[in-house]
Amino acid sequence: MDVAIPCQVKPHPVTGIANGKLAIWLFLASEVMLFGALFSSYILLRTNAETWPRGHDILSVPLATLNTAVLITSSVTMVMAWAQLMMGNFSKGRKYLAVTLSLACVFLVVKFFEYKDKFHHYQVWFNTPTMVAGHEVTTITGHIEEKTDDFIKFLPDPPKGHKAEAGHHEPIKIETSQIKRLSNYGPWHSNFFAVYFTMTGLHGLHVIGGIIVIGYLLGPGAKLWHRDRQFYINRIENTGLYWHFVDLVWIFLFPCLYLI
Amino acid sequence: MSNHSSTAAKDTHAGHHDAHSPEEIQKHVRTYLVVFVALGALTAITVGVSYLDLPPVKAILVAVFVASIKASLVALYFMHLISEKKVIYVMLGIAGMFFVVLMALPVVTETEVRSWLRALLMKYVP
Amino acid sequence: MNNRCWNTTSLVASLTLALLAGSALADGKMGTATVKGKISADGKPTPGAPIAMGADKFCLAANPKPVSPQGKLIFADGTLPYAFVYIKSADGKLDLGSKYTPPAEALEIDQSGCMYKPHVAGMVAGQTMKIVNTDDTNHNIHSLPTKNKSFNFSQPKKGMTKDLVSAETFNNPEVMVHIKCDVHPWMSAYIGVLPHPFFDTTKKGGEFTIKNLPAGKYKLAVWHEEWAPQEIDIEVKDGETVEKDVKLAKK
Amino acid sequence: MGVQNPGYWLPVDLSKYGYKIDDLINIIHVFMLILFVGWGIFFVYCLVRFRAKPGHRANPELIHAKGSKYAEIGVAIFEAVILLGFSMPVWAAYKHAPPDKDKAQHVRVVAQQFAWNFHYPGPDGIFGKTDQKYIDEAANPVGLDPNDPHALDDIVDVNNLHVIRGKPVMLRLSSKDVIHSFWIPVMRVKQDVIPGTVFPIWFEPAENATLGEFDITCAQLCGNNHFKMRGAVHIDTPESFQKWLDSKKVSTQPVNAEEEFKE
Amino acid sequence: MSAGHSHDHGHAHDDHAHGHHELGFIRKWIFSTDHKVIGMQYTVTALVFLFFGFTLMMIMRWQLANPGHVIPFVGSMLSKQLYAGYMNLATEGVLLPEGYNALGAMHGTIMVFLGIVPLAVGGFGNFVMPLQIGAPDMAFPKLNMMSYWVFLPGGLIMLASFFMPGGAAQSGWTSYAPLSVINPGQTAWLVGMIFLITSSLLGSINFIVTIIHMRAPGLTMFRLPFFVWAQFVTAFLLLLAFPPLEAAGVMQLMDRLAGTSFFMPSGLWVSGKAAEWVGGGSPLLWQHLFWFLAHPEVYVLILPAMGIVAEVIANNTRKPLWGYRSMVYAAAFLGFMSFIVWAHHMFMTGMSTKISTFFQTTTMIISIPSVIILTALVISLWGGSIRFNTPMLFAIAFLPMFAIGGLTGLPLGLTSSDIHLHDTYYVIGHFHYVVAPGTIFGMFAGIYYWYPKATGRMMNETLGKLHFWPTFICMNCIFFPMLIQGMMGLSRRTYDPNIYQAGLASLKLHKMISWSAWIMAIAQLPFIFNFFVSMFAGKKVTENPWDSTTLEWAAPSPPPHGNFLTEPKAHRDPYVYSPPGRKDDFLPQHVVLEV
Repeated sequence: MDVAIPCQVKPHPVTGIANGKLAIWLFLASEVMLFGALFSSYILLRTNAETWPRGHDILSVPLATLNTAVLITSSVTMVMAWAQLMMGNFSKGRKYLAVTLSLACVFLVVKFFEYKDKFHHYQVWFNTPTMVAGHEVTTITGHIEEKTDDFIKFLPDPPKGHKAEAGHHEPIKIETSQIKRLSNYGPWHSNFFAVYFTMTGLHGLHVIGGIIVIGYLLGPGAKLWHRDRQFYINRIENTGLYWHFVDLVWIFLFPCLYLI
Repeated sequence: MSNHSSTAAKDTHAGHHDAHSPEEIQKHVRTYLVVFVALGALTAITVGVSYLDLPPVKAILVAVFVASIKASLVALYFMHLISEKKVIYVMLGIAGMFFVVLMALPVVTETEVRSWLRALLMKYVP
Repeated sequence: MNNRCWNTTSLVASLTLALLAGSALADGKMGTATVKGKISADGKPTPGAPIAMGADKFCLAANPKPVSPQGKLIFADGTLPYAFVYIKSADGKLDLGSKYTPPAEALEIDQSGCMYKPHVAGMVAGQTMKIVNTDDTNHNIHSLPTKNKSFNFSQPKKGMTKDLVSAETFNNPEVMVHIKCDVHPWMSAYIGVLPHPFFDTTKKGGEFTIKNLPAGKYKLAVWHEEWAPQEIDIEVKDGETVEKDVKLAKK
Repeated sequence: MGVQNPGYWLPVDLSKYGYKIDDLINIIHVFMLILFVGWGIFFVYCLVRFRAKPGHRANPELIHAKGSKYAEIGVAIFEAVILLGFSMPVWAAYKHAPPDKDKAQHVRVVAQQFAWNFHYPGPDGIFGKTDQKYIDEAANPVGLDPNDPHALDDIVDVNNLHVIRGKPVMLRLSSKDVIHSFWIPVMRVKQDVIPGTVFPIWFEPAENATLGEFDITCAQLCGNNHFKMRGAVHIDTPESFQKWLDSKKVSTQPVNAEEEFKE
Repeated sequence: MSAGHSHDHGHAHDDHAHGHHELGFIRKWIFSTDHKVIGMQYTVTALVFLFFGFTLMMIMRWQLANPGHVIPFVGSMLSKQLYAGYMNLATEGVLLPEGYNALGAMHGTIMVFLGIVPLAVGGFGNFVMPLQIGAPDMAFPKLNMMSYWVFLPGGLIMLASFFMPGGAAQSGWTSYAPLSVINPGQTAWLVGMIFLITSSLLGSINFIVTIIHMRAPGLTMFRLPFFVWAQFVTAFLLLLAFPPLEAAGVMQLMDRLAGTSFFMPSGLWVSGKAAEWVGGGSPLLWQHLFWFLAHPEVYVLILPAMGIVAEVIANNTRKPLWGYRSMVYAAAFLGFMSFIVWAHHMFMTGMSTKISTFFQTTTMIISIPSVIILTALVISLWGGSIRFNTPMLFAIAFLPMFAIGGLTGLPLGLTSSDIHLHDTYYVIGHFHYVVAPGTIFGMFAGIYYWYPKATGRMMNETLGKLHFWPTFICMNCIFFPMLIQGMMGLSRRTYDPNIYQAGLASLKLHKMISWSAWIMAIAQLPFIFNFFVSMFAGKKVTENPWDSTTLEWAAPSPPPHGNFLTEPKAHRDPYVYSPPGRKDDFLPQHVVLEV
């Protein structure tokens, strides 16, 4: 019933590419502007802020490095899938696609654990500098053991650098009157986390988008292979372009948030 | 490490022709594996550098530089930008222009205004 | 953000509260005891400039003589007006154990002469409130509760009234909800929302009287805008009047 | 007296340097009028002359209209002239060359949702320290620190700015909550007040400015009662300014509750 | 049956209709993937939103003309308390200040994002552009359908925000932070905006791919009608300028719901107590990102209207457009410059001289392409044989109105004159002159011009003139006094202007404006009547009622699914009118010359 759309599969005589590829590149151009706006705001907020924590100290770099490796591998398996399909072996291509999909899910799972850890990690600011574990501090970070209206039981993090010593690290009791502010590492904690959650959250949504599309192409979409092989390969290539772009955004996101 | 892979890709590019014949794809696959290794290495480098606690400006420069190399590797080889048609380059060129405007001007405007404002206040506060 | 989720939870809470009150429990226990006394302050309030009524021509005309902030008022003998005195249970809770249905007539808050009248008042949780604007200028009533639903609306013309009923009024006990006017920053009123009717605001000579209190041990709590709050233990028997004077310390 | 009618519909100009802005506005509007009338005449002429008459065929050749190219270049040149000749020098002078700070009257303006708080340094000429802790909307809207000696003689007035004819006024604008915009139409001064920053501006009432009270408007939407945020700038002679200053002295006599308490 | 010779009447197309099996009503009209049906869906929805936005303005005009009086007709309805915590716009029949702000913000949002953009790009772009380039449909029909069905929920969320507890958005259509983060009612606005932006984004991708890939053979880029060029540049503006606002919208949504402080500076004191936000953000960041979109947005509003006006003028002067290429280059240059000009909306936020110099200069430069396009259109009248039918009346009226709109932009583009004129009624007069008698007159011209193509019937001419003249006169009686009020120093967005000296002085003008606005509302009735009745009672027409030359007139009206009966080819420029030595005074692009 559909109207025959020219150069849906056959490349356009002048531009030499099919509709899909031009469309996906235009979509990626708009995505570049979307993430560009976020990066521009990140730079602006960082240059204007008096104090800006180093991502290296607060976020877990090893976990993020694992995520980077996962995403780069999924990018490679995506392009390998395209190569296999171009060479005609459908089953190998589907295997690579499935690996890409599972790697994307692994990325999200790692992300979930990272977020969960942030929401359980608390920071306490004191009204007046108080003695904690031997030295005068105005703020400490750690986990809450127990919380009531008039005091909280707080297990501070081990000092930076060396891991928790052998002796069990005993939680300390802090009166609510002493606490100027108590906040976990959610987006409301400070602008560093606001930027962190917004950018990684939006990137996560794009990963979920990718998972849905790849899932469709593995599942019901695969019938297209038998109907019009080149059309299916084009779709895989365009999805691959989108996926490489999502990986490319993470390649910039990873150093900007975690390392510097 | 990284420049080795780009020279390897150069010769495959020369023999490149539109019809994707199987052995042509085979060469592509080897390129992808080389690029994969390069990306892994670069990631290791950038993480390693971050443990060195360089001064902030230098750390930012190194991180951004390494990230842009990785990004260009992904873009050129995985997204086949190295052998793409002219219309895509035109589209990306337009988007790139406005991307630069978007990245530069709000930051330039704000930092410029803040420093100018500090100087101006001197003329007002007795 | 947390203020917003308070609003939704308090809305649900107030609905269930209203249901509960209506259904099972009998009316609150009333008694015949009364508590009287004087509230005074030791020391002088920090000096403050009179209110800059010139901000709005109408207000300047309505108050020819300078008006000082109501929190700073203190009588010659040291007694304090606008102190809010209320009863708490022996263990310091607002709820005295039995349900009191809010009185029928509304708590009227009038805006006249660019000041809130009454400046300090008490109400039973769930009692309707009537906001009246008798000034010929625009007022904007903005309530800042933490345990109740806030409201923020304007009354641009003279004679406008708005009744806040059922879910809109204050349904959760909260001592001292601050109500301010966004247009005239100095205007402020403090409303004490209690689950029971045993409260009073001190007027001339700093006196207060709380009547028909059931016998028993209570805490007499005093709140004032400028001075530190204080609680003292009291014990009342039926038909008997207890005299208690409280001297508030500096905040 | 100032400049009573500085141009079409422009409000009276009581500022010493307001004429620069008015001149620029008038020049641009004259240019716009000339351009529009000239263009309009050609436009109507074409409509009348080339209306469809029976048997009349349009003539397809496209006239190589030299005139339009010159017109466009003329417009471009004029724009360059008003840009480089008028707008930039006026803006630069206005922003970069404030009057001498020792001879000017200094006032801190703290904007808040729906009121302008004017903070005068008082006789000692030094602003008292302020902190959010001490803010009390009725008695102390700018949060003067009570135990700072300089703050004792400071005067805070809501919605009323008193200036002296001929004496430049230097304002430091800041806001408590949202973006407002400090605008005195008769003084041709307007500046957005951004919370979190302090922005200095200045204006100078003309020597012969008419005395009396004029509008201060909030030009940026700042909430539901944005329209009510009307302030008044009072242009005084030095004597009337001094009389006002004395009347604002902080009242030290004790608060007379008996007569004030009317409940 | 050669579709070549235009006088061959339209009977040919009936016997082709049975070729496609008939779709159910739902697939044919509701979830259709036919660009013409989607175009009509966009047009009708946008017109409904435009009239709704118009009624909001009429209520505001009552408050400005006689502040504090009971609003007739709708006063009691607006004062009804729907549920506890509902923010009603009026009490006791009198409009409240928060009601005035809500109406103002929603008037701006609905007219721009729900009215003109969907009408200009969604309606005309979708319906006319594929026909004009000889394509059977858009490149991605399903994506096209999806863009409408993402736009509609966005619009409905915007309407529903009036009934939500916080009420509608109350911080202007620009929604400046920190006010928009503190004020209630902005969350629904932001969610609605994200829907609208995604819809425009998907639409623009579809447009660009269709124009580049699906032009008829022989239709090179410089043989495209100017309307298609306008849509092409507009699509790029939508594609590249909208995403930054989506990012800013996400950030403001996070500020409102998750307590982040992207736009909240530290040390905020709100409603008598220190605000909960941590601070460190910059309110100007929102303005930068918003205006980075909003200035290309205003060119998205004007370019399609210029395209329609160019089509109608070329057709009704029976003469090719003067300087077609210069107009195309000017439109492209306009599209590019619109990205580096945005901060002239922010001169008063405290800019250093260096930055304001840059933006003043770019603002002056951007006025030149608009002058070029306008002059080219005026000179096209020279030597023509002008037919004064309704579309031509609207197109001709567009020229002086857009001239006034453009000229009044000059004093606002220079910082020094902007000091007095910023955020006054002068600004409202300026942009309304460009948008109301400018873009909306272009839209009316387009509706009257392409109505026969869409429905196969002509709209009534006398009703058209009855609609044009009062609207044209009222438009000027509304917006010229606003320029005067602006010069007098009357600040915009004021609920009760009589508090200010400038307000009292201009009260007579407010009354005149209000009366003109209400009369103009009545003047729209002939159009509404004409629009709906002509579908059945209008004069039946063949493919080319206006004797036009562009490709869309080669398709039968209304065009069937797949548009053209035979694959159209373009043999010449788009506007070959009054060719010497031929009987007809027009030579359509698709006609093969028997030489």
